[in-house]
Amino acid sequence: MKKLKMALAAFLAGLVLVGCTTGGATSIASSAAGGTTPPPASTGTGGEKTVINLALSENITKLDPHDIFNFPVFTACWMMYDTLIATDHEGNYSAGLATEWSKSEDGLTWTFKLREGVKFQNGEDFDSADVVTTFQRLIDTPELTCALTYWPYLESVTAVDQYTAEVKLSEPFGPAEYAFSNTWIIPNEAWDAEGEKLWTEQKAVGTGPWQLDEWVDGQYTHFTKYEDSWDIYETTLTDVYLRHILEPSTAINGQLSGEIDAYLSTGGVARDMLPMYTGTEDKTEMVNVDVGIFHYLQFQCRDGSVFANEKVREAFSLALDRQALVDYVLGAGSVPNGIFPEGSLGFDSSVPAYEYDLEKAKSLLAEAGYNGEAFTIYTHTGIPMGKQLLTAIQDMLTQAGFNAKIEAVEVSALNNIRKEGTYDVFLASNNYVSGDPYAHINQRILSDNHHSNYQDPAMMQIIEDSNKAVDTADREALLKELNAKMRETYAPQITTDQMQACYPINYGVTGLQLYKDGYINARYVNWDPALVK
Amino acid sequence: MENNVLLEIKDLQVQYVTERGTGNALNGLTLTIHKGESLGLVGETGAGKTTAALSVLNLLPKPAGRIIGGEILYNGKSVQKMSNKELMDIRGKKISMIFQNPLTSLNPVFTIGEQISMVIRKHEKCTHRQADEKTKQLLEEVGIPGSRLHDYPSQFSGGMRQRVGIAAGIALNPELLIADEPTTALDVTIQAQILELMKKLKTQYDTSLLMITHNLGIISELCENVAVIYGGRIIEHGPVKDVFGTPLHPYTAGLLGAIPSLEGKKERLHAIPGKIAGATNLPAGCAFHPRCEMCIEKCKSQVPPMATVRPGHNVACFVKAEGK
Amino acid sequence: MPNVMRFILKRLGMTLVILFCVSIIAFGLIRIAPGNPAMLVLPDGAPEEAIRAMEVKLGLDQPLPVQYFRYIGGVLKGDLGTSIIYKIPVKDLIFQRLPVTFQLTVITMVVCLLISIPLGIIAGSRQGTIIDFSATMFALLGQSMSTVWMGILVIYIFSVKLGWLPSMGYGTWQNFVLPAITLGYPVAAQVTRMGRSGMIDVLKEDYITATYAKGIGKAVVYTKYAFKNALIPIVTIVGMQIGTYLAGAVVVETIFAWPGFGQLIFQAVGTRDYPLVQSCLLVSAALFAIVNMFVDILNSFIDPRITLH
Amino acid sequence: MDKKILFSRMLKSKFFMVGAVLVLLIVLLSVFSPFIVQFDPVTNSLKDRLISPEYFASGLSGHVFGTDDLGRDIFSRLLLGSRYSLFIAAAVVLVAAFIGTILGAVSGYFGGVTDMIIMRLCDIMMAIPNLVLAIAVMAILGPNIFNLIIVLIVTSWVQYCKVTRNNVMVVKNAEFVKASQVLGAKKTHIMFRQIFPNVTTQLIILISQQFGWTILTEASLSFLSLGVQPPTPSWGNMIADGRNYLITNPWMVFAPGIALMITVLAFNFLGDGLRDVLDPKKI
Repeated sequence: MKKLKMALAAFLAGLVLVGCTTGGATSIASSAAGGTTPPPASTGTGGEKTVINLALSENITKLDPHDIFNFPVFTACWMMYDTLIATDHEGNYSAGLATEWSKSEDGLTWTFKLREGVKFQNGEDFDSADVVTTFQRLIDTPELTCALTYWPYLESVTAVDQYTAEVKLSEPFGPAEYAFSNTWIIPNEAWDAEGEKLWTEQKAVGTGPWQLDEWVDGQYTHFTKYEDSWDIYETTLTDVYLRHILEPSTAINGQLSGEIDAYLSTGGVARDMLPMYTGTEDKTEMVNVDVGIFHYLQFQCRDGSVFANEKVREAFSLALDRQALVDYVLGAGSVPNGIFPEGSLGFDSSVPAYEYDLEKAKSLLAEAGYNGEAFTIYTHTGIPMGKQLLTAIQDMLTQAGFNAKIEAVEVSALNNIRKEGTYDVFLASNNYVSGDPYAHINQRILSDNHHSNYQDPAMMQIIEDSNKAVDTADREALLKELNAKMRETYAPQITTDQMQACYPINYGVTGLQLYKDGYINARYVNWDPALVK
Repeated sequence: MENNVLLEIKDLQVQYVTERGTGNALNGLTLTIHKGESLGLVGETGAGKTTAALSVLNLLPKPAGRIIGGEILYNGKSVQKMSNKELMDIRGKKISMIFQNPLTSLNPVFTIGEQISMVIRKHEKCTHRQADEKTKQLLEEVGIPGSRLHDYPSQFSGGMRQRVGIAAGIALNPELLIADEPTTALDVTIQAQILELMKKLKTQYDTSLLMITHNLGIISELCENVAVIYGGRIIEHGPVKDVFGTPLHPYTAGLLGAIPSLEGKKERLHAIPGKIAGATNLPAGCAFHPRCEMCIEKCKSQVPPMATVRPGHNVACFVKAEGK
Repeated sequence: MPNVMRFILKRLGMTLVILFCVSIIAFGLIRIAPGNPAMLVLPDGAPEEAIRAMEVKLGLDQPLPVQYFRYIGGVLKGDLGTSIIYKIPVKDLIFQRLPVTFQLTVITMVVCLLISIPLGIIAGSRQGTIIDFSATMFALLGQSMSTVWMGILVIYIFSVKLGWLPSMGYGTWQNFVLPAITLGYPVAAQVTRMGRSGMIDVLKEDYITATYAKGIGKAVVYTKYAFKNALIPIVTIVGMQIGTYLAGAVVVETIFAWPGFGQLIFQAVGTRDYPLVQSCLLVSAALFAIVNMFVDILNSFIDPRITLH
Repeated sequence: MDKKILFSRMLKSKFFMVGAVLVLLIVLLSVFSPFIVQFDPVTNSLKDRLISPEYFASGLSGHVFGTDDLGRDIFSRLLLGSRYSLFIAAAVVLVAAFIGTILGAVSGYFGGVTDMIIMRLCDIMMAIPNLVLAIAVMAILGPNIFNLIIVLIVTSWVQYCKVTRNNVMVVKNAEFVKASQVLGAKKTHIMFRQIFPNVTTQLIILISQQFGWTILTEASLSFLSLGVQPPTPSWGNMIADGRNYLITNPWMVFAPGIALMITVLAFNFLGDGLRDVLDPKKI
């Protein structure tokens, strides 16, 4: 028996050893290993609320403000960083770290007068050197998401004086203000000293009112108040937790039990889940926002493909009862009238919504000589409501006489399929940051990076023109033209819906900016006990 | 003699219920063991020897085996009616048992020392160390170095393991030692060693012995009296020299005839014709009658009672009892 | 005990060979999978030149053998690579996730063994009684419960209907309860069954009759003399399960939003984060091997007939 | 073994009887499901979504368990799902048992290098946790039923291999086999006529237990979107789809969950029963 005990002790000691060695490796590890990080109570002991918990529906993988953008990274960046130009995400721009800015006649040179007396969270002063560092990084590292998405023509950046900076472009660039409003400024001294360690070792600092305390992968991102921020505001809050909770029911249960103050799911909470909130009407408010998140279908238009024929594409579009998709699958939202959702640049209210006409679809199909050729509609598992939409769409298509199969694959697999152009149709979702469709139409239609093989020189010319249209009104007109063209040809994409997001937010939580492009800015989050019912 | 009866088995009936049917392992076994007596119980495989031994300690395998009639009295007290506590106090201390197969009767995951000392610790107030000391002595006594106390059964040969079994059996100097075929599973040479050991111990300890075996040689070496069992019943009982010298029951005679003798005249070996009576299909009347050369009509329907043929020598046979 | 040391060394040697094979399998598997990590670190719809440039940066343009030997060379030096997606060392990611899963596994195992071993032993020693029947039903039901269904059911009962326990997250002891129940019930069921049938078998043995014949009472026989024998298969199965859970609790971690190792592997496979997938599979195989080695050592202490070789 | 005893044991074993009857019932139900279902389990009618269950108020022509989020009849999907779940399990178990047994028999019978290679292969397979391996392989092959079957076979043949090998090793050294060898019987004869019948008992028990395991693993993979793809119903993806409706329409989860549980329970009963029935040690 003694030996058994010894053996058991040895076994347990072994286990503990494994646990310990895994425990103390890094700073992020130790906090996870300790297991002593309960979600802080939302209400402080003194009755005054100091900690706020906001649930987000996606993980972040790192906090580099110039790389990898998904919704939560934006939310996290807004907490701590600033851009030169601020935006309300509806096409209006205002002063950020730059108090004034101007562009040259040709639209190639942008000059910024910088805000003075701003301090980074590491104590560093903000000046033109930081602007140079930021844009130089984008020039030097063109594969960064920020550079790829917003800065095709970035040429140089110079410091004119301590508080004046100049950014030069190689081509006229219509959406320049939009691009500036999405480029966060990083501190030059810290960058020189730490480089990539700023993000890999969680040393990121910005100028915003909240500073990063800790990001625990898969769990939360914790911010504490930065009192010396130029943008400080009055609040009792001292800590903000962005909690990354992938399972909707999990997050909702968390809110019901008081662990979560607001559930800011990307695209809002699925309508079918809202009954879970029954009985909490006096505690939680359902905030509905018409967000510019939309689903679209892209056709394979290569010669020989079923969808090379415009009539088949039209029949496909006519067969979709989009109202039913909105009402029954999504539960809310609206039927779109093209590729630009309401609220985004290029939206044309004079264009009627997509039509639904089953009979017409059938006759068009017959005209087109479609003989039940089978095709597959792909989507990937990360598309919100993607599987449900496809299942419903498949059925609608069957009624019109299409022979559609559906497949939801991993995002990697879909990437491959799109790269090879081996799809017939795929369903994806998108949104336009700040309501500007620049990235979408350039990457997916003009560059055809998803290989639809749709060729229409006139359509492509419109896009190229719009890129160079420095005047916003001109751009808008061109985008409307593009929309009309796409509506006419049903190529290469049609949209199915525009989502209405529902964010359950507890009474008392204020200051959340729920943008129309689907992003959420919690930089000015606040707590007003007077609003609690 | 009457007042120093140690163990008395009266008309014991034991039944086994299995899916192949119900078997009567014991059908009215009656047996008496006196203090200091060493009794041999002899019979073929399946005659009910082990069942009898287990019944004495109330250790029949449950729920298959159960006593359906008769009585076992230890020092005049019914074993069946004893409480669990009383039974536990008797087992190992007053009556102990040596099992047939030393390969299966020692727990493979405990040291041999533990398996001996557990009986000491159970019945005597002593520390682990004292128990270990005593265990060492016992091991030495049965011919195993005391230093092997901490070894496991798998590290011993069959004969050595049986020595361990014996050591555990005699550990507390019991009043009655039941040895259930202690040598059957062993090689012939080892058998002799074990027998020597038992002989030595028997003279050293003043213990009553119930030696169960099918080996008549062992009985003639170790026992004063012998009982022959057949079909779950004693058919002949008496002093070893009487029973072996002038066997009365045809079965006993047959058994003896089946043993080749080195010293005796070269005669033909007699085999008993037919198969042993099984517990599930016990013949009516005398269980031996289908194999018996002297069978008369009465034997087929009536169970022959035990009859004393000469002092101390009893037999259950119509023919032999009348023939007297 | 030199015997044990020799065994450990030998076993570690064998583990290394297996790990080597696992590394090749992991390397090959994830590269056969359609998809390209370079595309996932770039914005959706990035131009092909950018993708190609990223491939060069990540070393994915190199021939496969070169990539493999680069990777394995790093592993031998203790460098598990850098995650393509997270851009931080894989080691840090694993060390961050593993303790989370580790806690859940250990707590689950301890609780479930505390329940299931006594239950199995009692059931086995009282064959045919109502306790036995209940324990058997408990066990059969547990082995029939899909983790998926079980997880959702306990959430429904304890979080939604009763509101007693949180249904998600990680941190306080309450967070452990539901995942532990979900994860532990099937194992508890299995252990109960093994304990029961082991006990039934052991109690039929001659040596148990011999123990009774020494005057030892039932209680001691069950809890000591027969127990140790019945324990051997349980230790083996528990070891297997610990090894499996350390890496494979993906479903439970998904249902309960538990930021563990299983989720990490699942995500890594999904994003084709080659170094992360490779190293996660290696680490889980290594853990499995180590746990099983402990189990074998433990079993050799329980049962001297088992020789370590 | 004596057929009569076998039969009487079957009748006496409650587990066996309950398991056999349930399994039979489930198989029959799924085979004849086309005659039972009243609704198209795949086509949706969005206007009829989330109808609450009518149970059997209007017999089978009502929505017995209601409809799901896309207006499909849950009961119909349940029955159709049973066909997929059972078919997958049956295919996986039979093929895996076939492969595993052959490899195990070869390994156990020939020993030596063959044995070493096969056993190392098993070690490697066992070193990677099943579900993780399945996830990785599913990512490569892409999710569909055929690939799902392959993945489950890949992860489960090892068990059969090990069991067969161990049994063959024991039987190989049995006297009756030695005797045949001495008498000059062919290796194939010894293998299939002498050794194989003696390991079937273990195999039958293992197969019936693995059946349950396969159904459960299929459910887990489908839950993770790596199994059966929509709109084809399987119990796993029905549970996955339904979990967000736990409060509004619990039957979306309960129906497949309970069906899954009962089915696996039935197979576990059968497995336990078979073990009792076929146990040679039992008196």
